Amino acid sequence: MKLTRRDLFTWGGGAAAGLLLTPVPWKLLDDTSIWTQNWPWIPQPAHGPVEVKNSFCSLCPNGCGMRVRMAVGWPVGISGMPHHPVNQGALCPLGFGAHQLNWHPRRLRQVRYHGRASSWTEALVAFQKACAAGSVAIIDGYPGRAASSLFQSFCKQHGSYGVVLCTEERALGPYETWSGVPVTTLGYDLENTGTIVSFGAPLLDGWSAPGRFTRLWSERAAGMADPQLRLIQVEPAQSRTAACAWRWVRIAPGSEAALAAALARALREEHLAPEDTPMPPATLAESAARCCISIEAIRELARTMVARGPVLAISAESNSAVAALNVVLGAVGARGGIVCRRKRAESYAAADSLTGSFSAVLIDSSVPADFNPNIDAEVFRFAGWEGGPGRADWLLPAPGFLEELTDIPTAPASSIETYTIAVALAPPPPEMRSAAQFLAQVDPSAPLVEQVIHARCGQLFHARTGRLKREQSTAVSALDSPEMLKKELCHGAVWVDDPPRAGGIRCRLREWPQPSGAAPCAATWTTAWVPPVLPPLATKLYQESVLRETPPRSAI
Amino acid sequence: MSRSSMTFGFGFLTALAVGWFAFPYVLYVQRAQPLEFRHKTHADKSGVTECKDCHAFLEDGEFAGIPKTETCTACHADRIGTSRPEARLVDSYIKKGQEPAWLVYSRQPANVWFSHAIHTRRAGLKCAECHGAYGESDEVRTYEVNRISGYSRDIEGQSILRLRSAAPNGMKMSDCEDCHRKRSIEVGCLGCHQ
Amino acid sequence: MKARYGMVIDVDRCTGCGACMVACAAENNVPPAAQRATARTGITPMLVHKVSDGAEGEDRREAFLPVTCMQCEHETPCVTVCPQQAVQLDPATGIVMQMPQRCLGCRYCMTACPYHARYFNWWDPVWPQGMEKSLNPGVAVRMRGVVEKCNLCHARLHAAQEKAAAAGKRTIDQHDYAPACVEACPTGAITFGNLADENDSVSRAARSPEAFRLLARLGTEPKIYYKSKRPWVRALAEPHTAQSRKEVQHG
Amino acid sequence: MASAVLTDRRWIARGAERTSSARFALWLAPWAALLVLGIYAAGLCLYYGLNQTNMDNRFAFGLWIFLDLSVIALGAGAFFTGFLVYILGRADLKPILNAAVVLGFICYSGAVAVLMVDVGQPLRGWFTFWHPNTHSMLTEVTFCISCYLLVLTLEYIPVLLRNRQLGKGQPAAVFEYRLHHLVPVLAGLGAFLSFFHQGSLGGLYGVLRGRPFAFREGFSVWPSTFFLFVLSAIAVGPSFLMLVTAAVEKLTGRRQVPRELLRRLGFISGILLAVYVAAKSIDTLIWLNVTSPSVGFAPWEHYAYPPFGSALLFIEIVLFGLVPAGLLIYPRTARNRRWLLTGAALACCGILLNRFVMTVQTLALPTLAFDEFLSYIPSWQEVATFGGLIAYGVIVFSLSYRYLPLFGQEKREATDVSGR
Repeated sequence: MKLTRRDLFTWGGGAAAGLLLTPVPWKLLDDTSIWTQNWPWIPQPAHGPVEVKNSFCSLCPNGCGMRVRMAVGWPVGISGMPHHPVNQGALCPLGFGAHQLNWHPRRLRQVRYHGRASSWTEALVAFQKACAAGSVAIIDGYPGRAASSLFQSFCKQHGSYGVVLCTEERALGPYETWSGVPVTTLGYDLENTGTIVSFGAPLLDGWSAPGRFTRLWSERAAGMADPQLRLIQVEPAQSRTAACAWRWVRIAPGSEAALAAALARALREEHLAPEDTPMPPATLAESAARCCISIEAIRELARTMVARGPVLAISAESNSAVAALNVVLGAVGARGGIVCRRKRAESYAAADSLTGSFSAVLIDSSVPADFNPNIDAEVFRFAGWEGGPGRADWLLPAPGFLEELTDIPTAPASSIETYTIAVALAPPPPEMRSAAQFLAQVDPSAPLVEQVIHARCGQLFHARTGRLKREQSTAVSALDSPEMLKKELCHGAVWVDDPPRAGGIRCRLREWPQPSGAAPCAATWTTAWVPPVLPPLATKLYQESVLRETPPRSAI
Repeated sequence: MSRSSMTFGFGFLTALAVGWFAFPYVLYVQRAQPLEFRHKTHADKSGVTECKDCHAFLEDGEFAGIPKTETCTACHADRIGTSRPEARLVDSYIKKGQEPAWLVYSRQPANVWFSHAIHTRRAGLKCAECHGAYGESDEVRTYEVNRISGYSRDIEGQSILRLRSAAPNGMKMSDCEDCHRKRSIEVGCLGCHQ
Repeated sequence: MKARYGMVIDVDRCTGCGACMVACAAENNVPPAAQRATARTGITPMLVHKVSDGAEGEDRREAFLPVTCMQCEHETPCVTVCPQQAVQLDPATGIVMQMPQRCLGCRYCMTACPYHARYFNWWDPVWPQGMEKSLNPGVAVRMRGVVEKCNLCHARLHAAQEKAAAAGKRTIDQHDYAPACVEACPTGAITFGNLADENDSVSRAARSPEAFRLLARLGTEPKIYYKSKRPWVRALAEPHTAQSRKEVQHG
Repeated sequence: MASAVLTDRRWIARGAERTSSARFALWLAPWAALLVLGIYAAGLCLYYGLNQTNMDNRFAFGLWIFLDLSVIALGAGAFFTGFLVYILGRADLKPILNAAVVLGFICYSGAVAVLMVDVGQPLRGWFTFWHPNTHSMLTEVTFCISCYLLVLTLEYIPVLLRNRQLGKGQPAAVFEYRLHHLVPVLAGLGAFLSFFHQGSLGGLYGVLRGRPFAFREGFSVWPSTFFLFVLSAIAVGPSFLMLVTAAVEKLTGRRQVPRELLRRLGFISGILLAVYVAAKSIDTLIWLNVTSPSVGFAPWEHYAYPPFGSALLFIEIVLFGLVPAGLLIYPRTARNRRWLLTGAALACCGILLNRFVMTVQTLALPTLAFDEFLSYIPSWQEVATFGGLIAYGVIVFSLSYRYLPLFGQEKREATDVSGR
């Protein structure tokens, strides 16, 4: 018998009917939908035990304390360290995504010479040749670390050492010029201030260690009609800080110095400032015109700011007029003003003031990516990530976030001395080397970072001052060995010096200073940010929402 | 019995045969475990009686799962006997300090959150109630994985009809639900999912 | 004993830094934006809005308003509309639970939510090579084509429950459970707690005269409260008139 | 293929005059092209995901949902005609019944196909049946539409079996005969199911308490939009049927149904439309004065954003409601074919506008005080996908018209000759 098409149809019909009574269709239905729940191309988190470790952020010189959640040996989450004396558990938005930076596509993974792939040996040879040919300059963006001291001792033989200070410290520059006290020893005694007049400083937007002022503000000022801590923001546009400030004074762009002078004059005319303080040359009318606000407004502002003391003026960038205003206000060296920390740090040469002829410039990875040395020499730049605008002949891959052991000196502009240690939590990729390790190869006699840190712990222990701050704080004198001190510091404890005495810094001004210093830059959250890239999750802030404008330096 | 109805019936039967007997073989792939581990032998030789002696909890209540090789090293620092698996264990894992890539029969997908602590300590379940008396068995079962969903066959249950026999009889969501319903325990989706 | 978890967000303390948004994304394995993603196709379970009183010039006032899932308690819009129970209101915790693995991706819940607190995965999640190591093991990654939203960091609740069980306790220690945004906020503007507990600081704050809820008149009983001393901020609770709303936009 | 086209005569019912195969193929070609494009676009959306569309988190529903709602509403002619013929015994409408069934089948199958592309995870579609949320209007929609699609298929089969080739042989005849007796039952069932999903489609929006523009009070679980959608659908269904028939007559140049039949359809449509407009106006008044203000949304709020001005409301109710109702009912205009068809067309526009407003304006309007008013333009993939649906419709209808007895008069001739 021959099969007809109709037979085929009937057979198919029977098969279809039968199939419905088997697991096939139902199991397939179920399994395909389960497949959509576990698509092989969707990454899944690793299985494994989770632990929390204390560490410190090394992405900018503020060294905020962090608690890092680790799963299967990798950082998977970051939160603030509540007991940290400076940032008090607060972090900037970037800190929370920083643990993903090490996998950023822009991560620098091998030595680059003028853009093409090279090797450490070649870089080493080139650098040694440079050392032999002449003197080298080493530029550091985070002075005071063990690594920094290694740089300095290297420079003693081979050249000169310069630092790139962060804006907060640069803003303290005039006081150093007038008093001789290095900026790295100066700090703002915010905790005891009654009124802060900020000349465009982004106090609530990533200024200094983010936690320090925001915590203070939220406890003493936020939303209060008559706050304990009065924040007066002087700014052309309504920045975040201006929006949150107790008062926002709107002035013409670039007229900060003029307003400072006007305020000083108003204070003198209203007899709110001592007679021996200098009188600015410009009349109130002139300044008022310059700032586009009325004379009455200036007088009124002067009266309000002294109404609740101590009063302190803060500028975004170095601004001699604002500094002079502080002198007039008597805020320099006074409680709640500009104070000098106990341990007097040395003063460093600013990187861009380095002169003379150099055969090579070595730039540490702590230097902001947009820094350009104004020295005509071969540039060896250490960096964790590519894409910085800064000039470089050699790009040398440095360890990334939480990948190297480093010590954390006092945060810029902090009123108290602190010291602690950040241990490496994640293994760096094999190719990575820090500047210190590189120099150790050039000059094998130099000590290692570990040894310097060990020595520093020894000194701290024998100085017997200050306390170790953890959940509860213990006096250093109560510890019984430097090793114990070191161990504590490595596990998240922070050494805190006794609070500074008032005084310690004097500024006398014969006459009102010539306007100096850069115009205040629009400093925001990324000013102190060192890497040329941002944590990928920062897209939440400027791409997936309109909360932030795209930061200029980012390369996502 | 007309011709057409015969052809129909023939098609019907073919489908049944294929669906019930051939299909499971096509659906599941068999994989071998990296090592030959005998629970019973270990229990007898080492005198271990409790599951938790080897499958321990971390202090935060997290379940540690399969012991790491250092646990084995206690006895197997050097070869015991001359069997080939023994040799493999010592040479390629213990000496190298590597972990065998065990295929976990009861591994749930990433979207499931299961706390052994809650089920054993609070609810007082015995391990065998879900995992079966595997601790007393003296052989390594072959690991079967579903080609499409990627689930271990232990999750879906050995019987394709999902008829309940002795444990392990499946660890699918419906199995969890049945048990919870029996004990009248109310948890929402995210009580067990993450 | 049943809990009703909720938040009180002090708008006066919010500086709009965005730490909560990043911390939330990191905690919940939300991927970084796809190339073509925008403010309208991104995934921000916690989203800070910039709002203003509509005035211009020096007397213009601005504030920042973090918006997340409001965990509506009554006639929860998204729960009632979901055709296949991918969303439910957990009676034990009061958390509105979204189940991406059950979700069909019909997006009906998104049209139902007046707060726009639900987000669709328009793209498959992609992390740069190797970054999957940095994913939080407590949260499953979502695939494209499903809706997600704030689950009040449910992974943290799980951890707290497991810790309690290991210690032989039946209920969790409240200190063990707080969402990532609460922990992250540098000014402590977001407080989290159990509204069912009369003496809990959050339920006390929620009863204060300065507290308000967004679109409360819709009758969905949201469990996220806001508070502010500024009347114009409290006025944001109600829908504006078209006129002032335009000002708010163009400010 | 060519040979098939050449020999397609033997598929056409005896005595039925059809254009030459070549011309027919020529007619199909562009539609086929559009269909292919549509399938390609849909493929993109399924393969790469919905990022191919211009929908976003605020515009979670877009072009597809709007047009699906419209298509399903227009397809209501199928169940309603069936209902009139078999339940209310309006035998005079019988000649157009087959056409109605095919039309309904096209609209529903097409809409369901597009919905499958619209959801993010089509493979999980069956979850709705396995874990249904009985409170959700969408569950009701899903159940009813899929069941009704089944019913339509069953109603379509006997029509198919009327074909000269498919209908050959005794078992088929028996099968067809049996089904034929089922049809009244199916019609009743269809009417029941359709009533509920047409309604729950309206319910979809009426229950959106979070969207004061759409939210409506109602009777027990059903908001007023539930009933308005049913009413508008059955009002416009016959009009659409009428338009399609007229189009076929224009294209083929031959009368398909008795003249007065169209007018009767028009009359039914007109009466229902009038009722709908009345109900809609009352509902709107209640909503504007009670429902919306009670949750803090001032009535004018909803129309403060051009192009969504109150003009839309006027157009929807008067221009696309009262006017066509008048044209369809008033004997003098109804007798004039041009006016009759204009009325039908306006009615169809009315339902399109209504579905558009419910879908798009609802989502565009701000809810929070600091929301923005948003707009959205569909991507070419969205448009093309829907173009594919239209093409699919035209193709299936053309084929059905060519090979099956769609319209009464012919059917009689054809069957007489083929000895049934």
